[in-house]
Amino acid sequence: MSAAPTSTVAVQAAGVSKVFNEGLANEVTALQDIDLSVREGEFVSLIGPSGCGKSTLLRVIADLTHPTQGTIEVAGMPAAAAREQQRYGMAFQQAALFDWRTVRRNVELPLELQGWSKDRRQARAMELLEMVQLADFASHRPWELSGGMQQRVAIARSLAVDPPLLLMDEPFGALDEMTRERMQNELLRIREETGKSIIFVTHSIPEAVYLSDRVVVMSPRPGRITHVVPVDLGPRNEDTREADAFFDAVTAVREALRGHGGGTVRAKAGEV
Amino acid sequence: MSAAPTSTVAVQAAGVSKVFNEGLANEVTALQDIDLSVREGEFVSLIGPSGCGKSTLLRVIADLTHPTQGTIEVAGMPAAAAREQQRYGMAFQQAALFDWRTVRRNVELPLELQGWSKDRRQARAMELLEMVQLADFASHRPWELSGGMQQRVAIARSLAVDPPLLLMDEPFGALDEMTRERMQNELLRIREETGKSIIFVTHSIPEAVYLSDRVVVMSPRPGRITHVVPVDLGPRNEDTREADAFFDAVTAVREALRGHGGGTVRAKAGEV
Amino acid sequence: MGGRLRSVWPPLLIGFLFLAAWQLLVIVQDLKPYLLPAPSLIASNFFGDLGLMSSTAIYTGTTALLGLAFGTILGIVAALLAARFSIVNNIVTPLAAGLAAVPIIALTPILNNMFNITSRTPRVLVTVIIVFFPMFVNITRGLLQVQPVQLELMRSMNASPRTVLRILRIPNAVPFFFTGLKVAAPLAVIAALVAEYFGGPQEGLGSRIASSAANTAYGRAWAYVVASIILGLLFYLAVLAVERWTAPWVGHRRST
Amino acid sequence: MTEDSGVQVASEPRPGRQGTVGRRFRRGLTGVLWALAGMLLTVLMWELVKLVGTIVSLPFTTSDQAMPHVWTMVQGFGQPEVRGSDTTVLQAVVSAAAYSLLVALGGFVIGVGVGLLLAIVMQRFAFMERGLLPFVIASQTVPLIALAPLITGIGNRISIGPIQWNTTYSVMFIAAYLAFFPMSVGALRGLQAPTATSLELMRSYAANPRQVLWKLRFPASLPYLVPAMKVSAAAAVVGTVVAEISTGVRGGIGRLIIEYARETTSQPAKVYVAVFGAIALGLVAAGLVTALDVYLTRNLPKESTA
Amino acid sequence: TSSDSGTAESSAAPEPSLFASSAAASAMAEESAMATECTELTPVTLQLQWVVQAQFGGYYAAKDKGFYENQCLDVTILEGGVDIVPQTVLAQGGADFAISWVPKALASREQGAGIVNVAQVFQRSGTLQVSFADKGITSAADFKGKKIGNWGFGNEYEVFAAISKAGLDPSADVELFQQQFDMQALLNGEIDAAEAMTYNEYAQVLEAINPDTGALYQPEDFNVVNYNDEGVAMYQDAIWASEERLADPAYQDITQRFVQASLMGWVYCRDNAQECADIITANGSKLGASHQLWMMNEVNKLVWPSPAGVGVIDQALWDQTVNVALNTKNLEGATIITAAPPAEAFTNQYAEAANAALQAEGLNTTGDDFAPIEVTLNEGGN
Ligand SMILES: Nc1ncnc2c1ncn2[C@@H]1O[C@H](COP(=O)(O)OP(=O)(O)OP(=O)(O)O)[C@@H](O)[C@H]1O
Ligand SMILES: Nc1ncnc2c1ncn2[C@@H]1O[C@H](COP(=O)(O)OP(=O)(O)OP(=O)(O)O)[C@@H](O)[C@H]1O
Ligand SMILES: [Mg+2]
Ligand SMILES: [Mg+2]
Repeated sequence: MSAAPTSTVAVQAAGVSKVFNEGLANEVTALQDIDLSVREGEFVSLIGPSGCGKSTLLRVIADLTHPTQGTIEVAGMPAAAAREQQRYGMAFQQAALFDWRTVRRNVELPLELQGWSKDRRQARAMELLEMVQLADFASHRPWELSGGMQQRVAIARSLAVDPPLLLMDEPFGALDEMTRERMQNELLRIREETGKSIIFVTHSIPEAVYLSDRVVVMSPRPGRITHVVPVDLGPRNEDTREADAFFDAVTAVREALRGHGGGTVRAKAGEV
Repeated sequence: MSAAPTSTVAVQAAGVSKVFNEGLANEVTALQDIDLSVREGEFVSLIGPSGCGKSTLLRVIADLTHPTQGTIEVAGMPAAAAREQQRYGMAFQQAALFDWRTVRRNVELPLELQGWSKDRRQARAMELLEMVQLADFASHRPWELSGGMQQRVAIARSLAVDPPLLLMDEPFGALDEMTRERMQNELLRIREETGKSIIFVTHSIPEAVYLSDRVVVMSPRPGRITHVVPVDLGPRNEDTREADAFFDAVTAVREALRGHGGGTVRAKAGEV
Repeated sequence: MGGRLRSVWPPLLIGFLFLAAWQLLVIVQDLKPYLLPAPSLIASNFFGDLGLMSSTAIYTGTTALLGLAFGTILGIVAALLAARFSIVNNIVTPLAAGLAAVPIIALTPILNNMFNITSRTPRVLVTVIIVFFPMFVNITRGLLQVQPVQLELMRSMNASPRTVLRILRIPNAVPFFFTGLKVAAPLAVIAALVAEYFGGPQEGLGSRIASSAANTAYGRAWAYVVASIILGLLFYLAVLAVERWTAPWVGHRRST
Repeated sequence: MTEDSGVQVASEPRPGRQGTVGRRFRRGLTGVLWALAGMLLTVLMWELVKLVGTIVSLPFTTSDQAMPHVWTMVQGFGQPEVRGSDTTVLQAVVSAAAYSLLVALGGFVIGVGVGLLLAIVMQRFAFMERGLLPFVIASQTVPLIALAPLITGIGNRISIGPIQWNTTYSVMFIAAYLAFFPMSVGALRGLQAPTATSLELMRSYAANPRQVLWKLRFPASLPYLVPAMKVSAAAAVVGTVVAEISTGVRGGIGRLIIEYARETTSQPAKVYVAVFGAIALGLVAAGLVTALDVYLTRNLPKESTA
Repeated sequence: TSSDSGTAESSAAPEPSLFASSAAASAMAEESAMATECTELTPVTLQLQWVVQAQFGGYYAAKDKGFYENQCLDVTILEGGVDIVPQTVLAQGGADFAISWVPKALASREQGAGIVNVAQVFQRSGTLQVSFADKGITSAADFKGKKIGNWGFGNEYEVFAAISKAGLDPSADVELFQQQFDMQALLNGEIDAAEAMTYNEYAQVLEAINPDTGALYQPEDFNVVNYNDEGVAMYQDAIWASEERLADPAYQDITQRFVQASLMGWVYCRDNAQECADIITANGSKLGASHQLWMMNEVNKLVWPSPAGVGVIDQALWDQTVNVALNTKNLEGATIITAAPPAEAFTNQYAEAANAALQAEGLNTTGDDFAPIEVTLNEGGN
């Protein structure tokens, strides 16, 4: 809210490691030596096998858990300060809706916390529900919705306020292809209009490529960044998904995921 | 377990409708007039927009909820009887793991209920965890796992016993592409070996096509079956995904989903 | 080690401040022992007769322990039945609520007349009744408040109600059980103690407190009260220890 | 016996959440009917035990002295309170119960408030949990006999403006003293109940502790709050009655119990009559909490509610 | 043994003639009150140790008949409860006067409660040990080997003293049990002898049905041991005032007037037992009518005769009380007090002045001609 140092780096992770259950029998190194820097306005996707630490990385950036080692800066300030100043919005892997609130009031939650007036936040929530095509279900309870519908409510909620950085953890995982494409385009539109930086976790390579300026590929145990695939497709439109550059990028990411180095760039922090 | 009437029809739904909150302001018609018959040994995928009633249909077949109208037969008997005789296994959209059990003991759960000896069920559970690549996490607690890992535990659990029918609700939704393909092949292998019938909900058209003998396309509000796309690709292998027939089927399903009739077959119960 | 130390000092500090304030109040206001005995007086009474303190506490503690054990078992059984058979739930719930509203002071005379007053039985029964309600209410809630999807899972596996109880409901009720037990354990001590006011053997804390108080020997009375507080805390700590040991998953998830 | 709260309910795991007023009323009515059925059952058991007691020897006395016949007790209701007076025992019990209920309600509200407050403080500051909880426990093991003189004694010196402390406030205070404890323990557990993800969600919003409390912890704690409130309500009733006995204040059930207990030797049934008053009081209190429960959890998915 | 029978031996005149006539008495009282020139009533509170019953008949009568008002006092009577300690309430300033048994009040005094006995209303102890006649327990010496009930709560010392005085060891020669505040344990045979007050528990026994006969128990069914006869009786109900405030002449004056009016109430109840019982009932006691009257009559027996004048302490009995309180150990080994109380613990000044004043009004304050009435108990005390 208040004056933050202007910076062209939205997120800067340096030497970040995260170990769970340290010293115990079931110790897990979720992240090891992660260096990542995301420019302002950049769209970066994280992709990698199940359990490679994508969610953990997002949570570290969001200051929801502390790294065992390394430092995180968001918008030029420590992660904690950025969280306190609401410099980001987050969509979780689980919808995490509150059962005791209607769908609309779930979307209103962050607005309520920011002290919006009742009328304004109702209007905003309805607008967002319209966007995720759930206006009809505004007064339903979360547990009356299908899995995909719940996820859309969570997306609407994460977009309710207008933070400069979005952290999204598999937000479209439970959506059908058509809805997914709609949501992707909505997301791109929002980004276009607001210049947000976005870190986006997904398992869909085409989705990562379609959305991102850069795709960060991770490998598991310990979770490390193995490749960074830059994507240069220009403004997205109907034809993007048919473009050769698109398929090339998809192939590059796929190769990277399969562990081959071909066609990918090994990134080092600071270089990118 | 006990003698069931032999039948070549694994699942038979006739005129099934399901209305939630009937008569209230928030009434939702989740299913309307569903006719579906699944042959023994057949692999049928359900695909359709979020909220079109796929999960509800599975739950009706599983006798977890009662249809408002219509009848369900599983293995030639009423759904309730089939459930009581454990003619099916189910993987839910949410992992639904028990926090108080370790990963391994979560997988053991159905075996425990069937009275397997401790040694046997441990061995079986470890075998399944091996298959879903989580043997290392056998003694972890569910909340220590990533989203995808939890889902894999749930898959392992659903495969633990060996029922003739599998009902799977977006089981691979949270998995990365590679793991997903592995799991798909495992599933096909299991089906090959055991001749199971499988009803499979997914949002991935290629996945549906790759796995299924038939793809059932649904449309929402009210949830109806709009198209049934037969898939004839022969035994699946590495090349299947590259085959023309594969792409044709994918296109057919996609078209069907977009609401165009082209290339698809409108199915009526009993005809298929 | 350091962690354990850290968990011990806050109560000690607060306790010390509290006692200091109390002592100061007594000195500054020149409060006479008939009104409020000073901590120092209580302490001298307490340590002056440690043997008697502990033997009386053991007598009452035994009553409380027996009552707690039987009351808990009864609470568990009733809750299991209530969770399984709604008719039991419908009938037992109001009865339990009604019984819980009968004060010890009214209950004990009745039980004393039914059972031989010269035995421990009526006191144990009073404790059982006091313990029963919080256990029953909490466990019942825990047994019933399960996630719908988990219930569906069990149903899909055609689990019998008994199996559902064993596999799902009971583990789900564990945190509720311990919440109930944390309430019931100190209540068991006070119930066993108060039940002694109304007659019967005179070896316990209740009898001693009553007779000391009747003679305005508040220093001595409060020394026994201290013994009863220690007893109550011991019971509570025992519950905590059992919880840590048997249900390690409870409350774990909140650590991030 | 039907087993409808076993798994069968799973068939419709979240039935009719939006109960209309009529439906809710009807459910309340069946609740009352069940309570009556339970009482009837108890009466039958009582008489059965007495009957068995005349045939075989039981480990307790079943004489009319110790266990008066139910009809003797019922007769007791109809008798005039004191010979010649025109109030019957029943009228006396009812009006005393009404009075006690009011005091208990006051104690309950205060106790629940204090219990919640303590739970909130303890949840918020870990060192407070460790620092305060032992004292919360300790407070409950101090017998009233040691406290009552203090409370009334100190109370006598209090006057806030025109309000002069009277013994009724002492009674209410004692009721609250007993009621706050189950609430604080239950609420503490409840406030710690939200899932890790919801807590992280709130954290990601940089929600302040008050917001986390109101928007998340409190609603998420309801499954624990409700049983806690039930126990607290019972404790408030007990506290009221006990405090009435302890301080001898007039008007309530506690006083009736003293009065009637004096006649136990010659009229053993009479004290039961007063005890029934306390039971009725407890039932009303429990009923009120249940109504509150139905209201508070009206929006939650439910299977069936305890 | 003086009070071992339910039907008292005397034959009191049915009409209250001894009292000059209540109207005359009040007239006189009014006169003397006029003399003190009362413009405004002084508010005074009295703390009882239990709820309203005939045990406190004199105070209620004084209030009801206007004796307090005539003394320019507006008395509020505070009832007690199980955990109300009247002398403590008094010492804390919660009441202006309190009724309490002497040994308990002395214990409180030793713990710092500044209180003074200003009128010893009950001249003798009302405590009995009741047993079925067939047990043959007629004196404390017969307790040997028996199950002896006592109430605890500091009410057990007379029992212990009697046992010791009879040469028995309380911890070895008898089996002691705390009994409940009803007599069920006795009637059920769980204990052999139960502690009872003449005016209450003993009556309860006589109001109960004997299952063998189907009629009420009769006095001859029981033996009673009277602790007055055992020589271990301790003074019971007395009026206590605040020691500190007695330094203040105004409070002295109030005390004088209060004691005088209270004692006048007791004189009234002596002569008008039935009316006093009715006054008690009218003040909210729920005891049955026959029980109430029985209690009034028995309490009168404890007050009257008062050879030295009503409310005046007999040094010998005081010393006996102190002696028992000082030397009798309960099971725990505790005594009621650890040192003899100073002489200031009681004063006869107020009682004696009151006696003089009342005698001047023509009242008999010694009750030398007191004769109890005959009360027939009904089932359940009704
Ligand atoms: N609270 C925890 N306690 C212990 N281990 C944990 C915890 N949270 C995560 N882990 C471990 O950290 C690793 C990374 O988990 P994370 O959730 O970041 O994976 P992910 O990349 O998001 O996977 P997915 O795609 O399946 O969601 C996993 O091995 C997981 O078991
Ligand atoms: N318990 C319920 N109460 C009320 N409505 C419900 C309930 N369960 C499902 N519905 C409604 O039924 C419709 C179908 O839901 P269902 O879960 O079957 O969808 P789905 O096809 O599985 O969607 P998704 O792909 O998002 O999981 C939805 O509109 C949903 O809101
Ligand atoms: Mg993840
Ligand atoms: Mg679904």
